[in-house]
Order: sequence, then structure tokens, then C-alpha cells
Amino acid sequence: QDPVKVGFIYVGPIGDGGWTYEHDQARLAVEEHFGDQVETIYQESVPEGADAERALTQMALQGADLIFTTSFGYMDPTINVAAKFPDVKFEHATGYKTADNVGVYSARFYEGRAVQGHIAGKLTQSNKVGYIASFPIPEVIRGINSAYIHAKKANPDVEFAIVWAYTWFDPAKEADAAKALIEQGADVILQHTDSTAPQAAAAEAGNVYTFGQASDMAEYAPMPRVSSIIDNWAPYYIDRVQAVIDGTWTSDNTWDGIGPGMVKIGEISDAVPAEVKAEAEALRDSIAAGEYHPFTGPLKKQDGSDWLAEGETADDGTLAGMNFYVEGITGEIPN
Amino acid sequence: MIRLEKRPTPSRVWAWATPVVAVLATMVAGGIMFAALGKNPVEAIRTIFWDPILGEYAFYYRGQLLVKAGPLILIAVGLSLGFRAGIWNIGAEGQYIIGAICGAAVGLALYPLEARWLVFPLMIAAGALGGLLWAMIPGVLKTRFNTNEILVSLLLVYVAEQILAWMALGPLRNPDGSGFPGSRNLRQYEAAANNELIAGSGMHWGVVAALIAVIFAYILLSRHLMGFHIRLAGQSPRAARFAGVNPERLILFCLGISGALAGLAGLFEVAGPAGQISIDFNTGYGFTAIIVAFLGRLHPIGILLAGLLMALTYIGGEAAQATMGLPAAAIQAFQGMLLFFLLGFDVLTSFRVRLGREAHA
Amino acid sequence: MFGSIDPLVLIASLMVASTPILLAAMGELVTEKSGVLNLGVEGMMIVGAVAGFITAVETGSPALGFIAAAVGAAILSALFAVLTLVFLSNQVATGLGLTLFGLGVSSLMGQGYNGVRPPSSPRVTIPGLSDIPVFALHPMVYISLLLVVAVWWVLRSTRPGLILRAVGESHDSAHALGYSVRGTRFAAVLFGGACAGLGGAFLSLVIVPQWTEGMTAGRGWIALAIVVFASWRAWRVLLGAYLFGGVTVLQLNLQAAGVAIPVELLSMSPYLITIVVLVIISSDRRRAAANAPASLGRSFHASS
Amino acid sequence: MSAGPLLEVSGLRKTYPGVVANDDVSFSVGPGEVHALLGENGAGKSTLVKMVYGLVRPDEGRMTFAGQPYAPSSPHEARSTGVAMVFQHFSLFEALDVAENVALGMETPPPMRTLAASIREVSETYGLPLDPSRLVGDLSAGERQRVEIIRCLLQDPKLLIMDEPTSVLTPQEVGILFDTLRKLQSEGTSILYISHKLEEIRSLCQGATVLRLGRVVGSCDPREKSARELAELMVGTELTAPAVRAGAPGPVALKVDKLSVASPSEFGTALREVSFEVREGEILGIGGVAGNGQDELLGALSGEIGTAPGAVALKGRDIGALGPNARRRLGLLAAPEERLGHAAAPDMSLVENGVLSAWVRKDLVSRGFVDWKRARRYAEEVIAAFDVRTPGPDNAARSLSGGNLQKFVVGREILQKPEVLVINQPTWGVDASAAAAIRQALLDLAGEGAAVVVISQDLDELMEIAGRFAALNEGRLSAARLTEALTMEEIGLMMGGAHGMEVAHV
Ligand SMILES: Nc1ncnc2c1ncn2[C@@H]1O[C@H](COP(=O)(O)OP(=O)(O)OP(=O)(O)O)[C@@H](O)[C@H]1O
Ligand SMILES: Nc1ncnc2c1ncn2[C@@H]1O[C@H](COP(=O)(O)OP(=O)(O)OP(=O)(O)O)[C@@H](O)[C@H]1O
Ligand SMILES: [Mg+2]
Ligand SMILES: [Mg+2]
Repeated sequence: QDPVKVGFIYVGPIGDGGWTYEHDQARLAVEEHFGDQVETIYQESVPEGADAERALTQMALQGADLIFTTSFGYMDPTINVAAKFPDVKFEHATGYKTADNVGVYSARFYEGRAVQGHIAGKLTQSNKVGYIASFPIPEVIRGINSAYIHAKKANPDVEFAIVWAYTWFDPAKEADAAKALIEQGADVILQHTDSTAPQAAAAEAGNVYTFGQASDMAEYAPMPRVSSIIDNWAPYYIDRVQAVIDGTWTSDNTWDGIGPGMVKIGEISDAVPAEVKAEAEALRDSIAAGEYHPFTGPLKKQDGSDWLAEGETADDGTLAGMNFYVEGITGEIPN
Repeated sequence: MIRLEKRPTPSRVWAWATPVVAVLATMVAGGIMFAALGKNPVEAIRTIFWDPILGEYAFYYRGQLLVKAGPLILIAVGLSLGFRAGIWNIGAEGQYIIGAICGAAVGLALYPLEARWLVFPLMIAAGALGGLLWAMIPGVLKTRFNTNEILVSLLLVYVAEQILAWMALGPLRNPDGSGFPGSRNLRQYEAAANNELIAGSGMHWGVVAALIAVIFAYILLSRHLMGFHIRLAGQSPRAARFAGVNPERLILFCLGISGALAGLAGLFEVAGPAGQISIDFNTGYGFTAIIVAFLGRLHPIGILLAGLLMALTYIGGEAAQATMGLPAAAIQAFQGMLLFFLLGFDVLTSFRVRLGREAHA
Repeated sequence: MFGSIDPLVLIASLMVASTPILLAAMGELVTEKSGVLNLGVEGMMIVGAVAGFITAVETGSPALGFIAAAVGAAILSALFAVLTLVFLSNQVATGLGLTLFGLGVSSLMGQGYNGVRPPSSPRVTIPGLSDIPVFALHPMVYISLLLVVAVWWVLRSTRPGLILRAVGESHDSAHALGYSVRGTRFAAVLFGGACAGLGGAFLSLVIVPQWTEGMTAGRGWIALAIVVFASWRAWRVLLGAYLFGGVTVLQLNLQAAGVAIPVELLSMSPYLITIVVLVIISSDRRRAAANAPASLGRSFHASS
Repeated sequence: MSAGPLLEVSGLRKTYPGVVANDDVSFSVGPGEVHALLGENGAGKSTLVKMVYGLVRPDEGRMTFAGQPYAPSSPHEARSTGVAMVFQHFSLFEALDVAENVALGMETPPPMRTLAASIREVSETYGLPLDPSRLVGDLSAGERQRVEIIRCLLQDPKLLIMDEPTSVLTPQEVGILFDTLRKLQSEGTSILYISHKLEEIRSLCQGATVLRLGRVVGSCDPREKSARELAELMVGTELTAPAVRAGAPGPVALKVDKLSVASPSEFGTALREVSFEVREGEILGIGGVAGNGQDELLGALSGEIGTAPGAVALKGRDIGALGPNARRRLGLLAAPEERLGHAAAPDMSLVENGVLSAWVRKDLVSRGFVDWKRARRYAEEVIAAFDVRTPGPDNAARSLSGGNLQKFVVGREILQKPEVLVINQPTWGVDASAAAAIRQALLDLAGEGAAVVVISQDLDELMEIAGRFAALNEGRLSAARLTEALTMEEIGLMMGGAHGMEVAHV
């Protein structure tokens, strides 16, 4: 029997050490798991738009059975190509458009951000937490809100200083942003950009805590990196490939978090006091068990209007399109 | 030591032969690199140069060649006019972005009006105008304040990228896109879509525009007084002044044309192959077009061929990545080699190469 | 409103942030003064970044890393020199090709070095002074300043500098007087490559520090722009690089300090301010042209 | 060794692709001798001296210098042997200052400060005043040449080579130069001297070698020959003097009234209240040292430089605001001094260079499109009528020798039948026969009723063809006077001395 051919389209180089790197790790995990049963192919640094459509068509023409398209910008190309190749299955990451042969999947990174926020709130001495944000999109805003809510719970005096880098990946700029935040008094840095540059900047400054993003970034543990959010796509990819092999694949809309293991919390290092570590692990476990939702009322929006009532949890629709800060965050979302 | 001897007149034979020799040399050198990376060199070269034109899936790739080459040619033709006149617009990428934004903005503003006869032409006009105006910034600064156009046009690329991000996240964001960045997809809006004219052919209005631009530039340069003045100004500015050329008007003309064509390329791309304004809409066509312009020796027909060759290496390179697992970086290095060989061998056109001791250091 | 921004700290960080651009731009200044326009700065920088990184990681010595960066990027620039000076290829196109090639080669070289932590470089510490942020920076920052002085002095007051300027001014005259146009330009291109390599290594070994593909992210282009901005004067290159780096750092600091200026505007500001300053300093027509090397970008072939 | 020649050249040969520049050339220069090299444009004079200077390597042949075998591999070697050279096309750097330019021409220059002092000293000794700190780009042609000469003098050369040094100098400057050269000669320096000005050679040189098509066709003592004999030796045929065909001047064709313009170039001279008028059928000569506003005057008349309304009138009509092509349409044509790069584009063919200025009057463009067939016919017409030696109209302008390109440029304007022609340096660096042909063409043009303004530094030329003469000095124009009534001394006064230069008391 022919091996199942699985294609991957990456937005960055596999050596970016972040987003694409983790997807490629998952591809390797698929290869290892299935051995001769699968053949994987990939194409890296594929620009969104016309080039993506061509890369997809090419893989489909060459007999790919399942293709993972791993960036939001591949949404329309995926839908277009899927329409032409009804027998090929597509899995699009972080989007919202589905079709009979297109499923979507994404991770609830905000669950991890809640844990980070808690640790950050506890660790900060200056009460100032720096946040390096990439672009003002719902994904990023959700993370800021989640982190802020839990930092605030842990430490009512906490403030967030947010820098918009307008890039997913520019190590030098991220380093500069981290330094600027440190200079402005932040002693904990959260980041939603993919390089380890902020860790290095923090290491140099000393006494500044950071968290790994996308990858574990363990080389900076135990200090400054005290924990991390790890994108762990392997279980999902293995699961979907298995479904294709078994002939049971159907279009789905997966949004998994810590529970199913799509989001992992990296080792909380000894730089974190034991009781804070225990609290953080408890928070992680209750989220994983589905007992606690990071967006649970009462919560107000930044402008003071009510959002969630006592005990109410946010619905996925609102979360997916989140475009507002919660009460207490200063500054405006660009635009 | 190698000695070069200038030919009395450039060799016509070598003018055609050097690209062939260069491609062959690249195949050898690239093959060595691929072999060093542990890939079958013959297969790699075949995948890059042969398959897209004559391989199993050529029916699809041939159209894609046009899709990829179209904007490169359209932009490069515009740039070549300025380069010939000694006006260095290296910010076509920015003009491409702004053209796309303006064109798309007009289309999106009229959504969901169905009158294609109105919407699409208006978008084209807006795209060209956007690129033109963006190119006028370095133009006007140069004519008014003597500011270097290389610098200004380049810096404006970064400004345009910021505007693009802002537009994709703000004013042009798809209202039905549940907050995700990126505009409405223009390809799904009949009146604004720049879809293939014949399905599967790769022919869209941008490719048509590129071909028109090549013909237009050819006629302009070889027959029209304006083209004569452009060439004259590039070769010797004082002679151009003596011939009655107004340098300021020429600067604005050349920057305007190149900006408008880059803007058009952006518009056709955003309404067609790309489909929408997104943060990463631009993929470097504006910069690659500079290379294409020089590879084509700043001649419209040369640019046409250079654009197709460049597109071939992109498409073949992608195929080699997907089928053989060649890293994208190897393809980039390979493209670099091809450029070097093309540029290096070009010397044979106007020089005779003699081996042996140099008469004089 | 700017109360929380400490000027000395800001100056220290702008000095660090500007150093890669300053190094690359100083090299390009020398190259251009000899009459060669090398648009491949970005490619040379990134090759320097990876070569320096690999060497520093393998040997554990950042100093060796910087040396390797300079050598590696100089080798790449030699390719450019051979093509443009021996084979008389077009300088603009060859430079662009060099960038493409350098980006490709660097990622091939860097495979396996992602996520590796480089050895950290020692800081110079001058007792008593090192509490002041500006005096406790990486040695390369001060080396880059020395480079500015050295280039300025060599160009202005030494015979090699004079010959270099002469070659860039009129290669025909220089040739007629018996100076080796090709040799001088070759050396200038190599110097430019080495400086760009140092700039790249400063990114991968000090600022970031890590290796990632494409990490120069357009800084080579900015370095090119700074040379034009400086109208080919050493001191103005320093001014331009620090202005650009300064605005970049300042805009991040303003954001971090929560100043209510739209972020879009802040992120554009380094480019816009550079343009505005350029307009102001170049409106004096006669002076602007005086420093540009008259033979810049023109191929030279001695027919003898 | 003392008795033998200083430089002996035997059997030198140098070929370029398609051209034999020098073939079996032999001659010698004695110690303290001023030796002339004569020949038409392209005869191979410059190539020959470049071989002596080590800049070009001979294919065959030998040289000896002071009795020793001499085969310089570079100008450095030549300079250390004692050979110095002043180039035909200056080897200077405009953006560098005088001292830097001098230093670049020396093997072991002293520190800048000392060098500046010795420049001052030497320049005073030889009567060539020069400020070491000025930018060369700011200097006049004569001053630039002084830089080159001082550069040579500072090295105490045994042999000084001068390639057409006087084509850019005024009579006064030539006089000073000759004084300098004689002084050098008296100090024992030999001089190899190239010039097209035969009278100069007769007064300066003790020996001469004549080249034609790269070969030596004769040698003589120029003091014993007439200029005419020398010229015929060069050309190989008999020369005829221009036949003057002056008619009676008609009505005023061009009137310039208080014309003031700033110079567009960095190192130029502004015009200040220049006024003159030229009548139909008349040639007005405008003399003056280069760099006194000649380029600006030509630019202001051709329309390249914008002028105030009322300053320039063509047949009573104000054309101050018109550009070059509008002026051409009305009959005002111009031919600039700089052949390559101003009057013609070096890399363009003669056909294209014809279109450059002739499309308006010769109808070479219709509705914006160039009619290349007609353009080619026009170029062929110019080539035939002015005996331009070139394989064909498709050859690039730069492939022509200077004299031939000059004939093409002048012919291109004259065949358009101008009503007013302004021409700058019509015979600069052009050999005797070609110069005669150009002068004749200008006379014929005036004879046919056109008004001609000839701007030239060659006063003999102006005396020969112009009816009236005016001098340009620092952007001001003197009143025009009839040439017949003028003496050289008066002309010198009109030119206001020699551009701030005093004849030092040697
Ligand atoms: N490229 C260079 N080569 C040699 N010397 C230079 C160079 N650039 C600048 N200098 C010298 O450095 C010093 C300061 O440079 P700066 O840029 O201020 O020059 P400047 O001529 O004063 O500028 P401006 O004329 O625009 O005021 C001056 O002494 C200048 O001559
Ligand atoms: N570098 C070169 N390459 C090719 N041909 C050359 C070169 N230099 C000179 N020639 C040719 O050699 C011949 C002699 O040129 P040369 O410059 O020595 O003449 P010349 O006697 O100095 O003329 P002129 O009086 O115009 O200065 C000419 O036909 C010229 O075109
Ligand atoms: Mg100053
Ligand atoms: Mg000569």
C-alpha cells in the first residue's frame, strides 16, 4: 500500500526557532510515529497569497492526501485550492473558514497566558510588567487580556506596559523593545513575538523574568526564562494523519488548549518561589481539567462597560474576534 | 591573468549567447552545490528548469510562470525607463504596496456595487494613481530640494509597509472577518476581481498590462522623441539639456511612470492572485524587479525574457523544495549564482577576453 | 510626559542599537568613496552574522567570532569585487544579487545553529565610570566609534586615503598617474565587506544574541541609506546612524512609557524623520553634490 | 654618457584593435633640447608619449634613457627615472585641492604643510602663482594647467612631456608658459612638446618629429621651416588659406541686452550685464580666457540656461523665456565647446546625435515619433558635406577622433541653415587642415547672410575670421571693436590682463 502523503506549508523558515520550527517538529514527530506509512513534504517561507495557492496546488497535484497550512494568511488560498481538489484533505491553522475537505485548528494559547500572568503578577517587584506584542489582532489581544487578568488577580498593583513591535519575528527589534521595557522599569517581560532576543536582553539586564514563547527556550532557564508556552502540534497532527489513514477524516473545527496538550506549559524553574510555582501549577491543572475558564466574570471592558457577569464565561465567538482590552489596561489598541 | 579588450562594436552573437552560457554555467555550479547538500543534482536541475515548462504538471506551471513574471515585468519595465535616464527609483516595492492599497480601497469602498464596468476601471485608475503619487514624493523632493531619490524612495518602502499593516488591521479590515486582519477577498467580489481571463492560463489583466508595457516601452525607447530624450539624459545630462530636455520634468516623468506601473502591478496582484490586503501582502516584487531590469539590460524585450527566467527559477525552485526537500536557502543561493553568472558573462558582449600576461597593470 | 525616560540610559541603548548600522555604513562609505556602489550590504551583514556566530560558538571566543565575521563577509564581498572590477558587471545588479546570495548562503551555513546560545562577551569596565551606562557598553561600540575617527582621519590626512578619494573622484586621472584603480577598489570593497560583517556579528553575538535566518531584517539597506544621508562624510554617518537608531529606540521607549502617540506613526518615525532631516540638509544644492564621489557606480576599464 | 641623447626611442609599435597607433617609430631627444612631435589628429602622438611615460606598453621596440635601457612598467617608474608629463586631457581631480592634486602626481610627497610651502615657492620662481588650498574644480583652465606643471616641476624632471599644453591658454599665458619652459631648458631639462600650433613650435623647439598615421614621416629643425611647410609635412598635401567672403553687414539679427545669469555649475562664472549685437552676414568674435563665462554665455544664448525677459532678442523678438528647441525653431542655433558629453552623446550613433539638435529644423520628428530614415539621411549629408572620416553614420560619437567629431558637430548646425549661429571653441584641439575647413564653413555661412558669434580662446583664429571682436572677462563683456584696427596688446588689455595673473619677473 502506498504511504499517505502529508504536506506542510510554512510561513517562515524552519530554522526560525519559533512558530514554524514547532510545526516542523510536529512534522518530524508524524514521520517518526508512522514510519513507512507516511511520506511528508514541506515548503518553507511561503508568502501568503498567490504563492501559497501555487504551493498548495503543487502539493495536491503531486498526490498529497493531507495538507497542513500553518498560517492565518493561507486561509483563502486553502479554501480556493480545496475547491479544486475535493479528494485532498486540508487543515488550516488559526483560521475560521471551513469546507467539506477543509478543517481548521488552533490553540488556546490564552490558557497558557493566564498561567504566565499569574506568575508575572507574583514575581514583579516594580509592579510593572512589559509585554512585547506583535500585531493588534484578536489572538494577541486575547493573550494580553488573559495575562493581565491573572496578573492583576495575583497582584492588584500590577501595570502592563505594552510595546507593539509590528513584526512576528525581528530579533534585533525584539531585543530593542525588551530593553526599552526594562529601561521603563519592567522587571517581567511577556512576549508574543517568536525570537529569544528578549530573553537575552533580560539575561543581560539581570533580575528580569521572561517566558518562552512558542518553543520552550530552555537554554535561558532557570533565569531569566522561568516558564514557557509551548506550541505542541504533534498530538493533533498524528491524530489527523491517523484519521486519513483510517478513512475517518472529516472536516472539523478544533480549538484545543492545555487539556488536550496542544498548549504546554514549560517547566516552571526554581527561580520562581515554590508557593507561586504550586499556585501556577494548580491554575494550569484546573484549566486543563476544564474546571476554570480564564475569562470568567465579573469582567469589564477597558471603557468601563460590562462584559461578563459574575461567573459567566466568554463564548468562543467573542474570544475569536476579541478587539478590546479589559478594564485596567492602559493605552489604546492601535486603530 | 585575464585581459579584456574592448570590442569596437558590441557582439551580437554574444549578446544572445551569454545568457545561454550563463545558465549552463549555473547548472554546473548549482549542481555541485545540490550534490554537496546530498541531493541528486541532475534531478534538481531538471526540476527547476525543465519541469515547469515541459514536465508532468507543466499545464499548471506554465500559467503560473505568467502569474509570477507579470508583476516583475510590469515593474521592471517602468524602472528601466528611469534607470536609463539615470533616475534611481529603488522604492518600487513601496509604490507597489500603495498602488494595491489605493486600488483595493476603491474596490472595497464600492462593495457590493455590481457594475464591473465601473468598479474595475476605477480600481485600476486608483492603483496607478496611488503608485504614481507615492513615487512623486521622491520626485518632488528631488526637484524641489535636491534630495537623493535613492534614499527617499527606499525609506518610503518601510513607511508603505507600516501603512499596509495599519490598513490591513484597521480601515480596510474585513468587517465580516470576525476581527481577523486582512481585507475582504476581492476575488470573491465579481465586480472587482482580477481573475484569470482564460481558466488555467495564468493570463490576468496584470499580465496583459505587462505585455502592453513592454510594447509601449519598446516603441517609446526606439521610436519616440521622449524615449530618445530618456536615453540621452542617462548617457550625458548636459547633452540632454542642450537637446532641450527639461531635467526636472524628466525626473517627474520617469518616477511617475515607474510608480504608476508598480502601482498597477500592486492593484492587479491584490485583486487577483493575492486576493486581499494583508499584513504581508508584499513579497518583494519591487526589489526583484530591479534585478530583472538589469538582467534584461534595461531593454524591454530583455526584461520580458529576464522576467520569465526569474519566474522560472522561483517556480522551479519551489517545486524542488516540495519534491526533493531542497531547503529554500539553497534555492536562494542558486538564484544568486544565476545572477552572478549572467552578469559576469555579460562582459563577453562588449569585450574580448584574452588570456595571458597583461600588457600593463 | 517623558519623565520616566532616563536620557543617559537612552543614549546608551541607542549607541548599542545603532552600532550594526554604523559599522556597515562606515564600510560602505569607504567602498563608495573609492567609486564602487555595493548594494549587497544586507547580504554581507548576514553572512558576517552567521560566520561570527558559528565561530564564537565553536571556539567559545566572541573575539574570534568577530574576526571570522569580518573575514567571512570580506570573502563574500570579494565575489562582488571580482564580478564588478574584473568582469565589469553592473554594480547595482551585482550588489542586489549579492544580497540574495548572502541570504541563501547564510541560512545554509546556519543550519544546526538555531536556538544555540553564543558565549557572552565581556564588558569593558572602567572603575568609577562604569556606573554611568554610556561607559559600560560592549567593546565593539567603542571600536565602531574609533572606526569613525580612523576612517575620517585616513581619508582626510593620509596618502592611502588621498589615493582612495582620487580613484573615486576620477578613475581616468588616477589611472593616468599610475595608480591601480582596480587594486584600490578591490581593497575598499573588502574593507566594506569586513565592516558589514562586523555589524552583522554585533547583531548575532551582542544585540540579539542568537542566530536566526534573515535576522538582519533590512538593516543593510538602512546602512546604505545612511551613507547617502551623510553625503559621504564620516561624521555624518555617525550622526545618521545614531539619529536612526535613536529614533528607533526612542519610539519603543515612548511606547513602553505609555505616551499617547499613535503606534503606527511611531513605527514610521525613524524613516520619516530621516527623510525630513535629509531634505533639510540637502536643500543647499551646490554643497550636496561636492562630496559625492564623481565616479560612483561607473565601471572602469583601462584600455592599454 | 653625457654626449648621447637623453631619450632614444627605436622601432616602437603599438596596436589597438583595428588601429595601428604607432608603427616603427624612432627618434631621440637630446639633453636640454625642446623636441616637438607633430601630426594630425589621431596620428599617434599621445600614444607615443604615453609609452614613454609608462602608461601604455609598447608591443615592440626599445627605449633608452640617459644611455640606460628604459622600459617603464608604470608611471611611478617613469617618474622615479626622471620623466614627468602634462596630459592632453588633464589628469586632475576637481573635488580635491591643489596641494592634494600635486601630491598625487609625486612619488614621495612631503607632508602637506611642507608641500604647500614648496608649491608656493616653485610657483613664484616660475611665475605661475597658485594657491595650494583651492579646489581644482574652482580653477580656470590655465590655472589647472599650472597645477599639472608644478606637479612636474617639484620632481626636478630630466624630461618633461607636454601634450598640447597651449590649446587652452591665452597669449599671455602662452608667453608665461614659454618663459617657464625656456627657464627649464636653461637648467638642462629636456622637453618633449606636442602642439598643433605651428608658430609656437617654430619659436620654441630645436627639433621636430612628424607623425602621420602612426609612422614617422619626417624630422626637421622647425626653426628652419615655415608654419606652412610644417603643416604640409603633417598633412601630406598642400593647404589653402581660408577665402574671406565677407558681405556688407545687414540688419541686427541678435541683440543681447544686460544679460546676467548665475552659473548652473558648481565651479562656473556668472555673467554680468553682457550686452552686444550681431548683424546678418557678420562674424562677431568673443575672446577671453577659458572659465570667464564662455560656457554660461553659450548656455544663455542656446536656451539651456533660463534668461530674464528682454535680455535676448532675435530679430527684434524677445526670446529670453524660450528653451533651446523654441530658439532653434526661430533660427538661433548653437554649438558648445565640449564635443563629447555636451554637443554630442558619446555612446550614441551619429544618426542619433544628428537628431539631438536637428530634429526641429530638419523635420526629423512627426507627432512625437522620430523618423529614423530621414535622420540617417541627414547624418549622411553632414558626413559627406564636412568630410567627416568615419566608417558610417551608425558609429558611436566616441569612436570618432576629436577633429572629425568637431566637424560633424559644426556641420550638423550649419546644414540646418541657421539665421544666427553661436559657436564656442570651433577648432579646439583640431589639426590644421580640419581647423581650416571649419573656419571656411563659418565664413561661408556668414557670407550667405547668417549672423555668427564665435567664442574662442584662439585669438589668431578670431583675427582671421571675425569682423568685430569683444573680450569676456570674469563674466563681463567689453565693447566690440573692429578687428582690423586691433593689435595684440590692445586685445590683451581688453581681456583685462590674464585673469588675475601677473607675469612674474623671471
Ligand atoms: N569623507 C570625508 N573625508 C575626509 N574628511 C571628511 C570627510 N567627511 C568629513 N570630513 C571632515 O570632517 C570634519 C567635519 O565633517 P562635517 O560633515 O561637519 O564637514 P563640513 O564640511 O563642516 O560639513 P558642512 O559643510 O555641511 O557644514 C570636517 O573637517 C570635514 O572636512
Ligand atoms: N585606448 C585606445 N583604444 C583604442 N584605440 C586607441 C586608444 N587610444 C588611441 N587609440 C587610437 O590610436 C590612434 C592614435 O591616437 P592618439 O591619441 O595617439 O592620437 P593623437 O596623435 O594624440 O591625436 P590628437 O591630436 O587628436 O590628440 C587613433 O586612431 C586612436 O583612435
Ligand atoms: Mg560645516
Ligand atoms: Mg593626443
